Amino acid sequence: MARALDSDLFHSFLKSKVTVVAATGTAILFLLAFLAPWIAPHDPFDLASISIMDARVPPVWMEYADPRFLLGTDDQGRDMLSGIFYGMRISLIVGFCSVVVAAFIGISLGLVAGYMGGRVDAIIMRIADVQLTFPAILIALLIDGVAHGIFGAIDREVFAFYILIVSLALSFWVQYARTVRGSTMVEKNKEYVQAARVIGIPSVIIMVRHILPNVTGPVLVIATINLALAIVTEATLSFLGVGMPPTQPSLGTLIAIGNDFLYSGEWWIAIFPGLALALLVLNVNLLGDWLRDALNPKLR
Amino acid sequence: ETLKFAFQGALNALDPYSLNETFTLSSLGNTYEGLTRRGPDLAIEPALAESWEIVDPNRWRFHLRKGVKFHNGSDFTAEDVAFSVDRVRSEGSDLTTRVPADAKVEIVDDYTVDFVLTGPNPILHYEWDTFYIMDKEWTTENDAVKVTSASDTSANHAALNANGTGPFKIVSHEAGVKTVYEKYDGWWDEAKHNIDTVEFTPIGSDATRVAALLSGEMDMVYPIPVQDIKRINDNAGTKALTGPELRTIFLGMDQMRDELLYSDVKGKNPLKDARVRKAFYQAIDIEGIKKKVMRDLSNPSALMVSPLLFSKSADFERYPYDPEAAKALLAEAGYADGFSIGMDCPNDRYVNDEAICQAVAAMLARIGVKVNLNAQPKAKYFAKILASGGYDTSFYLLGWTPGSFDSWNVLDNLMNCRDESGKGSPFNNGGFCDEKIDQLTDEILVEIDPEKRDAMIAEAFRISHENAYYLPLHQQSLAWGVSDKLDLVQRADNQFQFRFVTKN
Amino acid sequence: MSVLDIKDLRVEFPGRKSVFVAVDDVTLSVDAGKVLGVVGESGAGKSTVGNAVIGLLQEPGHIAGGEVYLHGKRIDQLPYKEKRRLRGRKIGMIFQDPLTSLDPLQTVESQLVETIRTHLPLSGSQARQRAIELIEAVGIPDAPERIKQYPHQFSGGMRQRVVIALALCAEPELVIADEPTTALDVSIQAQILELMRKLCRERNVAMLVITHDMGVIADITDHVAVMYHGELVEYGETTQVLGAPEHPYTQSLISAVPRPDIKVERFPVVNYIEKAGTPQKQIDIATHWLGKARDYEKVSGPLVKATDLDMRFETRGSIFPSKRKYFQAVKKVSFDINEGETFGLVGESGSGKSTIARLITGLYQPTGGSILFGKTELTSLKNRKDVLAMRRQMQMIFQDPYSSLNARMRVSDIIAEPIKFHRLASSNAEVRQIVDDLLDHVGLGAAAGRKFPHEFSGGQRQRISIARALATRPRFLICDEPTSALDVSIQAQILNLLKDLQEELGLTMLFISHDLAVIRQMCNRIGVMRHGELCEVADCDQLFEAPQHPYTRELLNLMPSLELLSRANLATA
Amino acid sequence: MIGFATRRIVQAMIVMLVVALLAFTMFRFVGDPINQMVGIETSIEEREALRERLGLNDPVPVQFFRFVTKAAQFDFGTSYQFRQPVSELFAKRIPATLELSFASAVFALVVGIPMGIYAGLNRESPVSKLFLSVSLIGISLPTFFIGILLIFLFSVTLQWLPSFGRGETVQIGSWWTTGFLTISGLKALILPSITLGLYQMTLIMRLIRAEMLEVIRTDYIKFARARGLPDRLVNFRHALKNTLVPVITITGLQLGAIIAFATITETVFQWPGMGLMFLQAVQNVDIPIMSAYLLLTAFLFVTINFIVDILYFFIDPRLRVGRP
Ligand SMILES: Nc1ncnc2c1ncn2[C@@H]1O[C@H](COP(=O)(O)OP(=O)(O)OP(=O)(O)O)[C@@H](O)[C@H]1O
Ligand SMILES: Nc1ncnc2c1ncn2[C@@H]1O[C@H](COP(=O)(O)OP(=O)(O)OP(=O)(O)O)[C@@H](O)[C@H]1O
Ligand SMILES: [Mg+2]
Ligand SMILES: [Mg+2]
Repeated sequence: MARALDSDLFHSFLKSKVTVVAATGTAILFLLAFLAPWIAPHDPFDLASISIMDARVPPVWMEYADPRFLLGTDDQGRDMLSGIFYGMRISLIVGFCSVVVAAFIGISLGLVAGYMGGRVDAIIMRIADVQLTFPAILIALLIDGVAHGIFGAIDREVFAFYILIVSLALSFWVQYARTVRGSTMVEKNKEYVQAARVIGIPSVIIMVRHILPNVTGPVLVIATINLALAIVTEATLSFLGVGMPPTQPSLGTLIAIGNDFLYSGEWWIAIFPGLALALLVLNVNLLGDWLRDALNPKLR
Repeated sequence: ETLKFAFQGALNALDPYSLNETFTLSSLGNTYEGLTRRGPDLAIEPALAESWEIVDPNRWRFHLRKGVKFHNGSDFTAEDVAFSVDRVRSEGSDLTTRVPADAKVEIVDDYTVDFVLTGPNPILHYEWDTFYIMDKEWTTENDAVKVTSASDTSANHAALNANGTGPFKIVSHEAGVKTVYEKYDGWWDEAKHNIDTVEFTPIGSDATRVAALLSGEMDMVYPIPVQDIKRINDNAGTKALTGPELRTIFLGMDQMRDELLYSDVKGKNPLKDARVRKAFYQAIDIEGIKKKVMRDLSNPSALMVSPLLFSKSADFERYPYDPEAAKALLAEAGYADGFSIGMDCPNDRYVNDEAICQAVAAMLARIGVKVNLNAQPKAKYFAKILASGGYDTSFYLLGWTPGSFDSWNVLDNLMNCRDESGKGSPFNNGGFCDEKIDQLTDEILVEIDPEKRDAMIAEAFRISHENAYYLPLHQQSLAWGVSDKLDLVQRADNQFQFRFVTKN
Repeated sequence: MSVLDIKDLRVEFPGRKSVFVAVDDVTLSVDAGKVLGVVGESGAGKSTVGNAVIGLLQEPGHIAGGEVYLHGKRIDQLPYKEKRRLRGRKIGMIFQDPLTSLDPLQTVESQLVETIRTHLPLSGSQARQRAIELIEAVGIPDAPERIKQYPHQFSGGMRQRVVIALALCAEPELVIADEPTTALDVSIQAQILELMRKLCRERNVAMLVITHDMGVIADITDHVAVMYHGELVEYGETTQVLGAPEHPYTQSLISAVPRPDIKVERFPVVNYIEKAGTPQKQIDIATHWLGKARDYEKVSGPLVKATDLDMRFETRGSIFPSKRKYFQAVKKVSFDINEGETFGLVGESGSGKSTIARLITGLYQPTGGSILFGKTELTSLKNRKDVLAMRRQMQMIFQDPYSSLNARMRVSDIIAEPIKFHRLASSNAEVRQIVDDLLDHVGLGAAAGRKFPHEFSGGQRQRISIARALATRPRFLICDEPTSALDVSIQAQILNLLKDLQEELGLTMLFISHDLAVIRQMCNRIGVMRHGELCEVADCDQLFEAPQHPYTRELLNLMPSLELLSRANLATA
Repeated sequence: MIGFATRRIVQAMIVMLVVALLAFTMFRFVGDPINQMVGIETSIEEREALRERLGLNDPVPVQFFRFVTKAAQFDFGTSYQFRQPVSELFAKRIPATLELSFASAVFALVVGIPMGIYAGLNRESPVSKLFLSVSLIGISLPTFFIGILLIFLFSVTLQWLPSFGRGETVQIGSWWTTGFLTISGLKALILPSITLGLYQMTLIMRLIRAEMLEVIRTDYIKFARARGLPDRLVNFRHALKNTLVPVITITGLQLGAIIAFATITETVFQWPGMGLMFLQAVQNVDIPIMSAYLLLTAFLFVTINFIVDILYFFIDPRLRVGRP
């Protein structure tokens, strides 16, 4: 720990004020999201606790406000503040899960492609090409459509989450695969890999034990940026109607709902979740930016 | 003058018999005309038929208007009427019910046509304002006699072009992008409008549609979200027109299956129990929905038909909103702890449809019923809950406007028994079956005395109300956004007719 | 008056915790037509001096004191614009790596022309004419044609010539060459040095040559400055400094240079370096783990016998066999290595030395020929158990100490890996004991095991590599240029260690190098390679004294003359 | 060059075939197309006849072959919604989408590249930090939200720019319509292309900055400075050009993404392009349009990638064709 505090990375971190602010911001937002069930004043997922008569109450500093609802309520009478906490939680969980799945697929395929080379590499990279022709939105729409086609009516509340994760993961893995493949091709020619081969260690172990830890730097950077991207993409998908269901709103769903109330003067329904999303994405991105520069030895 | 307007959906087919859907029929009503038409107050007026008489109970005689010319210049005659009747009843038409299948058409002379029925039918011509007459020659010449139906893989001439007798002709049409109309100078009626060109653009996004009106790019847009009405009224140069619509929004429940498709209750169907249905009814705070979701632009309804269409509406009253009573009813029925149920809901069909469903879900949650809401775009929604989808639903929200503006249509379509494939009342998705209502429906059809007829209708509605076969919610309001430059008529059937428009 | 005068130069790199003084109190001068050499260990501040003169110190480095004069005019305080005008026009700079010093996306011509036109008032065609002349002057044939090509179409040596041409194109009065030949082969190095010498003479430029190669110093410099830890420890005429070094660092540095002429038992170690590595703990091999289980089957003939080895690489793949292109890296090579001896392989870069090492270790499959290890034919081993058994008997030490250790593993894990993998120890405690012993044995101390590789210097890392190679208790050790990335002083330590180990453990070694002097010190028998072929195999002394093959003779001639050094050595030895 | 080009074309064709397989699978398995086509009343016999007529009873490989051969001739069947040949529908919509994508790509490049260069060269300057932070807005908010905010600001409040559609278009040749030639067409392009291009602009700017930071630390840049070349020459001639190589790859990929993201922008601005049609098709389960859209975007993407690879030949003499 002491060593970590004394490291160059940590000092470059402290030197960049923007990053410190971003990290603090991220930490606070993450905490708010994950502690939502304990700190949110209301439970927006508990339908029995919300009342339509509380709908569209403005934030407390405006006329006709209700002191129970600090940031007002949405069109169903859900507390905006609690909705944002819970929504952020869902957005983050979707983001995290999709990034983890994407990273897992991408890293495995990238390692194999880079290490094996030749035909295996060509096949994996062509699959990646096919994948690249389908951005996340298309994939989500297609998966949603296919799921409907195959399972008939599906239960949105249950499946939306998985559909989102699969489609986001499917559209993100290529980046990891390409990056890892590139670094693997460099690493595999390094002498430590040859040393391991001379010892007689099998390829799989070499890939996992020796190469993998040496190619994770860039992966970390992609992951932070993808986390932000996943959250925004999920928001877009909500707008298209294939995001989280309105009964379990993510930040994106909240914005998509609030969208309808932008002109009618109930701006808080869209603007507060929008601000929360922007803050979250901005902070995570700023951290990712800094990490990208800090981990790049060429820039030191 | 040029009129620019936007609607939320697209005008896909130009064949007047392809699709029985309000907007399509409304759009084509500016180009085509029927034997009758409806005025600003929906009263039936003569159109291509100058007058008609019931020669004997089974024979109706229509005297056609003389000197009417189609847009392509050919004359309108009895031949065209007979041809249109055949065509509208042919395979592929979506409007086959406009003329009873067993009715015969007899051409008396060039300008007189007789309809021979197999039994009396006092409402034969009620829907004929949207049964448009086509030109026999034009249709035959262009090889478009066959109606372009849903199963056709290519569209014929009539689906891509239009040739009617109406006040406007279509000069260009790109489905989903833009349709341009031009004034028809040879129209038989005196033009009260001052419009030369009409440009229609579909704009799917509510916000964009409203923005287009606010920024002055559009003269008229509809529908507008209820929440934006205030803004449109506050904005200089635009106003919102609202008015009662004939459509009734209601909730339906599966009362046919022995076990619900989407519920945690196994082995039995709780919705077959009238107490459960009534509990649902009383759990719904309709005033709350009216105030908060509909922003007072709705009329809570105890009936499955608009009070404007039925004289005895005032006799019916909703069961009061009473969650405690609802809980008691549930407990009585053996569901003291509630249960869960899947609910289907469209999200782009009716005014605030999804928000209503959400509100209902929250209200039912208060009496212990957990609703899993599945809100989808209308195409997917209808494909699921209607006959074509095998009535794949347990609990759903639907809206109904009787096309004939008469209660019989409601009984016939929504309240009679049906079998699994939909024979009977095809839109009775819940599939409840009450012999008494079926019997009344048959009697009402042939009853000519209005007093007796209304009494029988009231009886049928009373049975439905008492058993809570449906949970009627409200009649929604029309909401159009209109530029101050425009003077127009907002008809309760939500049809937008250019002939009522003046622009200055 | 000298061309360049440096007075009391001090360069600082402000760090996070303290200010790092890279150069302190350095005073130098260079005259026209003369060459000043700057030597010293890696990190002594040599490059920093050069960068300070031309004003290209990397941020946050800055000149913290002292003055720099060019022709008596102070230049270190000039504003940015004027300093920039000096670059190229008055001071030319040549960097170490010709492969990365040229913009890969511009033709040689355009890089030359833009530089010429920046400094000299010439028209486009005049500049082009001058560019061609310059390219001819540095000895590249077909200049008008070649100049239109891109850097990647030139060989390394030619690229370094282009770099020199670029540095000279505006006729600077001072040329700073920062390790101009380190990345090059001996033969090309000789040509480049000859070229620089000629330039100096003919154009009367002053030259500052930075290097750590004593051979280069002895070859071309008139004066030499020796730097140690940012300070100038000795400065004077080359003959005098090399012949009679005064400062102990200079003395030990010179003594560590391997001599091609006489074979010594051990290299004199640079004892001036304070942290020269803790002295090895002597262990009794007979009782120790390393010595145990060395009961390899005795072989009658040679331990390794390579016959007609062939290796070709596919350089262009195609689905049509006729369209494929191959490169023959090793052609019909045969040699034997006897148990207990050290066999050396020399030859220029790319001659196939490493390829042979990899063929023997099984990293590559040969396209032809056979390798016998004892009685086992290596090329046809299929059974995984046999393969592993072979792997255990053979280990390799790699050239680059920086990339041969996995940066993400602790040193103890790196060394333990082969032990665990081959199940050479029965318990974790035993593994730990063995690792500690090995670390002690290579002179690092058991405490080093808890650290990560980046916490070690190049020489220390090479020791870790050696410990790892020993961990399987091998019988045959392949050393592929184990010291070419290291300083002479550290090289001496490593070579000593290898010699000791061989004596103690009776290892058989294949020692690969392009440095003839090192080969001479290490090997019993030597093979000389060129273009994938083995030209000559001979006993060490015989090869140096009476080379048979013309290529061997050429190689021996190319070695920078170390006469001056030899004398010095004799003095200290 | 020719060998390289043919190899790329073969690979592109394989990619297209795989996409075609996906599109075809969707065709076959996402709901029964017959159900989408016929009404409630259609009898079982009629359905069966239609099945036979459409060839849905043939073996799957035969159907796939037919699908591919037809697709290769730009025959994607008939839209369920519009009952018109999908290819005709697309022909009308493609110009709108391509013009929008082009405009936003130009916006992204013209704004992104100079800002990226500036931020790369002046790493510590407050202006470049401002660029970086402000541009993050482009990726912090979902596209649709930005679009609606822009409409709110520029159409509703200021009434400067139109909120929907392409404005007036001019017909060029038999099927291309362009909005570039009329004032209203150009005005209509502004908001959608900013909305669509903002994300790519941010990305390109950050990419150029990162590459620039690396390139200016390379030896050849150091050597160029040591030769006394003026900064302008060093930065633009040497540094920028070397920066471009990786940037072109990503930009090429991004162009593909632009076309996909156009669906959302087109919805928000009611832009009559193929993205809008695609989304409507998704809502109406109009599978012929969906699969044609897939194939078309894949085709555009593959073409762009091919062009990018060819561009390398002109930018990088070393023919760095191996992907990173
Ligand atoms: N940019 C920098 N920041 C911090 N310290 C630096 C920087 N550049 C060089 N140094 C330090 O200054 C010292 C001198 O470096 P310099 O490059 O001059 O050594 P050198 O003698 O040229 O070594 P070599 O033979 O390895 O090239 C080294 O200890 C190095 O770590
Ligand atoms: N995997 C490979 N594919 C293609 N060519 C190769 C491969 N490995 C080596 N070569 C080529 O084979 C030749 C011999 O290489 P090798 O590494 O054995 O040379 P070397 O004598 O060790 O040189 P150096 O002193 O530079 O290490 C070189 O020209 C090299 O380019
Ligand atoms: Mg140096
Ligand atoms: Mg080698």
